[in-house]
Amino acid sequence: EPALIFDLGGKFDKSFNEAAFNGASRWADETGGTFREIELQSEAQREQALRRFAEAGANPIITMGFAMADPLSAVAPDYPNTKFVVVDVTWISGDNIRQIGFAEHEGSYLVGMLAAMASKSGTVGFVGGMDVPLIRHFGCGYAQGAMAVNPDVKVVANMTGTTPSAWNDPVKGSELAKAQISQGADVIYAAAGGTGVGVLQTAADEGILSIGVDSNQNHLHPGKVLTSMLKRVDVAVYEAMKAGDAVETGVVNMGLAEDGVGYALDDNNAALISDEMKAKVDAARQDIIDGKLKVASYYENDSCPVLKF
Amino acid sequence: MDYMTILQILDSTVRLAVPLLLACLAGLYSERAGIFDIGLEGKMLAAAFFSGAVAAVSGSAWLGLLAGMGASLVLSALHGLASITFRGNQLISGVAVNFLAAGMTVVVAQDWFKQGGRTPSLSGAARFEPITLPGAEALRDVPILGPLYAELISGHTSLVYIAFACVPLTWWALYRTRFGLRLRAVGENPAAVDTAGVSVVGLRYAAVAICGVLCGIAGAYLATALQAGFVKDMTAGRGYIALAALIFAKWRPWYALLATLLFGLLQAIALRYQNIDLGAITIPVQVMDALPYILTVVILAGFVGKAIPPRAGGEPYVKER
Amino acid sequence: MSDVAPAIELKGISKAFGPVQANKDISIRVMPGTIHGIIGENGAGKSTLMSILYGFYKADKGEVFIHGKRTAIPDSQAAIAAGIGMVFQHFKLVENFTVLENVILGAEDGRLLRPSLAKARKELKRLAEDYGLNVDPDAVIEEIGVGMQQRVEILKALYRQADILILDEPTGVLTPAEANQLFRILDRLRAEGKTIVLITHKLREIMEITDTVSVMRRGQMTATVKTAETSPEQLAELMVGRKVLLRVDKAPAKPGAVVLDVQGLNVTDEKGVQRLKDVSLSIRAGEILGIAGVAGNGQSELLEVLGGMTRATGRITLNGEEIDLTGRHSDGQSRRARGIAHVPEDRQREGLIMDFFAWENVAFGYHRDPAYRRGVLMDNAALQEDTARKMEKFDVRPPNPWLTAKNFSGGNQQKIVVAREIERNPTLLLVGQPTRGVDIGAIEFIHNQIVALRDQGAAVLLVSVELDEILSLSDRIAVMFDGKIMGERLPGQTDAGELGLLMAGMNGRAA
Amino acid sequence: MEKMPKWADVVLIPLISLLLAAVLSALVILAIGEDPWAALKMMVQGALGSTYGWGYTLYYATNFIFTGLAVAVAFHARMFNIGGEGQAMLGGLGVALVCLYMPWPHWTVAVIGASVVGAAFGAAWAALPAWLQAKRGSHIVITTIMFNFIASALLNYVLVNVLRPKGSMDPATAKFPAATHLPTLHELLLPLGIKFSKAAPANVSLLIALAACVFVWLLIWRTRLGYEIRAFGHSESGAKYAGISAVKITVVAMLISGALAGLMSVNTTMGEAERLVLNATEGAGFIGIAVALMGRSHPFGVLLAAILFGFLYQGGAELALWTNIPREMIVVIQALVILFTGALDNMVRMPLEKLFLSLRRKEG
Ligand SMILES: Nc1ncnc2c1ncn2[C@@H]1O[C@H](COP(=O)(O)OP(=O)(O)OP(=O)(O)O)[C@@H](O)[C@H]1O
Ligand SMILES: Nc1ncnc2c1ncn2[C@@H]1O[C@H](COP(=O)(O)OP(=O)(O)OP(=O)(O)O)[C@@H](O)[C@H]1O
Ligand SMILES: [Mg+2]
Ligand SMILES: [Mg+2]
Repeated sequence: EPALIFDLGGKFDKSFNEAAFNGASRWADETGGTFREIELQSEAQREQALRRFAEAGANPIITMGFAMADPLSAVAPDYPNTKFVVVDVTWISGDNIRQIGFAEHEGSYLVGMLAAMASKSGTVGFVGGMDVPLIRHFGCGYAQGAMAVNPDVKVVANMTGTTPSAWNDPVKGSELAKAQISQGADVIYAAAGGTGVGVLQTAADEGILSIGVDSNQNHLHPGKVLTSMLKRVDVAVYEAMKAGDAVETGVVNMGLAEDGVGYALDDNNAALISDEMKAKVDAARQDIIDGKLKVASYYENDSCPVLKF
Repeated sequence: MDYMTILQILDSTVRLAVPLLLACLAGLYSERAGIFDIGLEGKMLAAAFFSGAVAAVSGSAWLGLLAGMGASLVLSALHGLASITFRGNQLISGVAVNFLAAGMTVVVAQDWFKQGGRTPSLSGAARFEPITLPGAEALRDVPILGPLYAELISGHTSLVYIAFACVPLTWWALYRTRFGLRLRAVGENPAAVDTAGVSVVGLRYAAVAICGVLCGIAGAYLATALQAGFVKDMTAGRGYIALAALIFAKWRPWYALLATLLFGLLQAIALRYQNIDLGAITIPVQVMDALPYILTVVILAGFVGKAIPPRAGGEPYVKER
Repeated sequence: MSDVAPAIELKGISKAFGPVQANKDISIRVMPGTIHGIIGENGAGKSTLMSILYGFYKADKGEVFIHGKRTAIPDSQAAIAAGIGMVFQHFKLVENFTVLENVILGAEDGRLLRPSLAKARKELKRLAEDYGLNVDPDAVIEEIGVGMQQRVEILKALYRQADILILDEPTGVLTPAEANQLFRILDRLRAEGKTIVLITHKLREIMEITDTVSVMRRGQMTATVKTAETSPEQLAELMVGRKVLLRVDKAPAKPGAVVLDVQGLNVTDEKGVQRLKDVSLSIRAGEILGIAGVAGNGQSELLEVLGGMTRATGRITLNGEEIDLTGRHSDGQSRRARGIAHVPEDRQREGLIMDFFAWENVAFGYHRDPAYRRGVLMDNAALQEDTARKMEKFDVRPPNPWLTAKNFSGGNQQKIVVAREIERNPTLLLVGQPTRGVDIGAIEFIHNQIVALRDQGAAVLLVSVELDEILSLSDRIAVMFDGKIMGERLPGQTDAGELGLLMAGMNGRAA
Repeated sequence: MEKMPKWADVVLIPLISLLLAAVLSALVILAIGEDPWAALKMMVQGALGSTYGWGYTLYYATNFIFTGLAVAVAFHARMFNIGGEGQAMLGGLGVALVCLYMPWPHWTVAVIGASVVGAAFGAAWAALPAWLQAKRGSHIVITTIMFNFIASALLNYVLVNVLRPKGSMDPATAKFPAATHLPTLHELLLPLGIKFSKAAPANVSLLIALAACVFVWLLIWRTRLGYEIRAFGHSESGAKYAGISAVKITVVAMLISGALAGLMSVNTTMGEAERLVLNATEGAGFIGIAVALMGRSHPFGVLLAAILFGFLYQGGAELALWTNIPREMIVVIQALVILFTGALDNMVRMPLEKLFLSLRRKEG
């Protein structure tokens, strides 16, 4: 029986925990299997959950988020017969760990291009949740994409706050969106968990476009959400569960090539994305896959070449 | 900074201030009657959820508002039971209300809607829509005043106007009516009210109930006017800020308006101007984020001086030891 | 027996507060148009009984008849409806309201305040004319004196058209002039046919104004007599259960060297009002200097400055050594270290921590005394022993160091404070209102202790609004008015009349 | 004379209140379609049924002891310190700096250094609100709320921009050097021949917490400073009479309070995470309010209340692990426990008092 450990945001964070849950649910629906799960409530529970599930014989144990790196490197060696899968971690060692990293900056690059192309004002916005490196990573890729289309584009980037409530404050998300709109933004990319709900809502109310994140959020406001930056955590989780205890270990990079990230195109936003836009983005995608185009990652030297945080 | 930007910041100020104002006035009634209430946060949260839930199910924002007020009233009644009838510790009771709301909203939301502690998205009549005041569009082109009217004064939801109307209404009720006289008296010296032949318990329950109603409106405003549905923990500490504003306002209605507008303004500015680039150094977003709080402390230390709470506040009225 | 029904008749009233039986099967009759006195020791249950009549407390048992009709009084509303008004021992006023607001509270007509206020303003004017009860209707309660506050309480009752008026220790806080004025008003009310119940510890007042008097002891009514047929001595004995000496018995003073010398003392309060104006005085060892004056004329400030609670300008020496008035050593603990003990005017707000045990209160102010210290900790065992001894000596009842201060009656609370201060054998004792609200048994005791301290050679500064107390205890009397010393007199060579004039700001001899 | 025997007051009433809270919680669990009895068994078994469970329960309790004591000390001086959260965050910063940048030979020395600096940082964060309250009358409730937000912004800035190791995704400091790692109860008890779970995070900080309880008890009830704090808390006018400086007591009490809150970080940051993370305090500062209130501001009461909350946390974690009961259910249970044992205890006390009085009357 596999187990799934959600990060502190909780499994319904409208973001990557939820994506993981969706992946697991899909697996359960398809196979009729069951899985254990826990939503962490405190830092101390990270190690606890790993050990308890391992002791209870769960295999594989899938965990979410970079904060699991430390506890996992401490726990994994104690349970050599258990396979662990960790999302958003790529730098730890351990024979029984499958580490999955997503190239969020590449996905963000694509939606940044779409944003700049859809923008009439030449100003696009980015709303992040709490100011942490991961969110800067998203914003940085986005800005690069927008600038690739229109070197003069203005990218307005804001963070919601510095407390955990920054992930769950749609009201502030709304206000940030309004503030960005008044600065000219007519496409806004929200990478802010529950706060993003407010951003998307306000964008729809004010008649501008928004971009969702992690899972496909196009359906939230059909015709008003330009696209969503997909981070296929659901696929990663689904595949890990499907592989069961035979899951391959090692570092797995989920980039554009692996369809680990991408942009969402469906009925809800078909009218918003012209063939020309699509062609341009797909070309860029291919270039990135082919290595002809390199999107700078914020992590490389803790700064973004085109955006100041 | 041009005029439109100023107007937009003020507009944002209004939206951010309204939930604070409602909660602050709610606290004002309760605390003026001698019942301290740190459960404003919880009541708002419960109201936000139930208004969102009922609006989603019924499709009517007004029914949602009623449900929100009802939920908030239930928590008020609980607080009243603990702190008035059973003369318990008002702070503990308030803390319990906050925990209860934080937990219950998500548990119930998950049980009802299975959307991860959220309500379904509201649209149409399930949401309070902005009202365009008469002549707003026609007057928009009048210099200075036109945009002021059209942008800042017009175009809010009815709850905003209700909230602002509550300020003079509260002032009037407090200082011009029998009820207000008794309410203020019971917060200062309940024995005086008791020996004057008026029920202390009745007055305090009334005050706590009004507090519930106002928190209910505040919560409904968050979930059905500003937003289109409930998200867990969506009050995000506004109840505590409202409490601070109440002390800041020295428990007076007009000052409450000023205090909450000030908080709203500081937040609006902080949200708009993140990462101010001063050439040599960039002011980090964290500084701007903390700015409203830093300024509050500065203002408090520099100008406001001592705030004296209602004298009987926080103490249960005990006749017989 | 007349066939008029009694205005008040209580039958078999009992009331317990938890384990305390405050009233036991009490019956009493008061005829209309009379003033009925109630006396009794602290904690005898007087206030409780009257509060039951006023519907503030609910009796466990018993019946109430008003003008012969059985009346249920579940709350004060019912009492007011039955024509009962009460002035409580501790006033029930809203401090930051105006007089007018306090008067109409609970008796407003209609939902809006404006008409009620206008009506009340007119009515107050009429009452002022009829009874001489003048108050400024727009004054805020916390800014007027206690005498005025009491008038407001009486006005509240009259405004509600009370025809039975209960007054619980009304003169405890009044000056003699104010008390006299109150009695004139009571006379007037009686003449109008109103019934009055008066609780007091002052036998002189009982003898002066009441028609009948009841005595309470330990929750029971022990006697009811016609005032004309009794004497203060007999009442005192009924009350305390033993013979009480109603005068202070003291030997003439043998003053020694000057202990306290005060020169040019000035104090200005937070609001900028000058409270003390160039006050100079001195006290010798073995001498009691009494300060007479109407409350609010600077006596409290004088005590506070000497006790280290208020900063001042001027010069004070103790046994020739200067005392720090503004610097680091101007606080109460430094004063105590130099042998100045202080019995404050308000025992409940200042002299005691009501939630502390008796033994903790016995260290209050002296808690940094090395005698109560063991290493870095306080020596609680020593403190408890010390307390038991002091309680024994000062006859504090019950003599239990582990009771909290609020569980003692007023008189016993005062004894704890007095014991604490006197037992330090101070060089200078400051005493403010030592017997306010204290029953006569305890008064006798406290007075004797003060005199005994004097006889050991201490200097005593006594502040009291009770002229009787000043006259009988002091060796010298200074009168204060408006922050100034109006003059000094010797007790044998003056009387209440002359002091009264000085207290009103008129120079007695010139007048 | 008391209305009730002491044991009834101290034992019976809390027990009945807890029972009521449990019954109500059971009803809620039932309403969402789960089995309350199984849930209770799981909580008790998971939190108290093994040294492993105890290890977690005590770990959480350690946090709550510190924050509870912090709130309690301020309460004795009649101040409501809502700032425990911010003070603990700053304490964490202090601990992190000390552990990262000072060469420690052995944990015994390191823990002393970290405690001192953590406490000092916490106290420093309480100092300004205290001073403003004492000198300017700025209400401590507002200023400490504000300081929580400011602390959070500060910590965020420091972790994202300053202390984060280069290239790390995690807004957290580097791992502390091995010499600063605190022994867990497992390591501490092994020499005594007691086998304690190896996995649980309870560590030597628990002993510091217990020492803090004793310290606070001595301070408040046995020292002259404590006497002054209590006197000031009960009556400001009385304190003035007794020559107790309001400014001094306000500031000193808040400094002690802040220091206690700061000490919490020794447990979380040095003991458990062994690095400073963004989310180090996890609301323990707020739980501290409930703990202090339920413990009636007495160190022993705080200890018991802290263990109760530790139990709820760990029991809740077990529920989250093995059932489908959402984690917010735990918050509901906590709320009910606070409500019944803290705010509604008179509901139980009043009838009990009557009962005991009538019993006594019958005897007497
Ligand atoms: N539009 C206004 N803006 C600001 N202040 C106003 C306004 N209208 C009236 N006021 C003033 O505000 C006062 C009423 O509000 P406030 O709450 O301050 O009452 P208060 O009487 O001063 O308080 P308290 O009950 O403590 O005595 C009125 O006395 C009035 O002078
Ligand atoms: N509200 C109360 N709760 C509990 N006990 C009370 C209460 N009020 C009075 N008592 C107790 O009842 C007894 C009678 O008190 P009461 O106030 O009636 O005495 P009193 O005769 O008015 O005394 P004093 O002369 O000091 O005013 C005392 O033992 C007192 O401690
Ligand atoms: Mg006013
Ligand atoms: Mg009395």
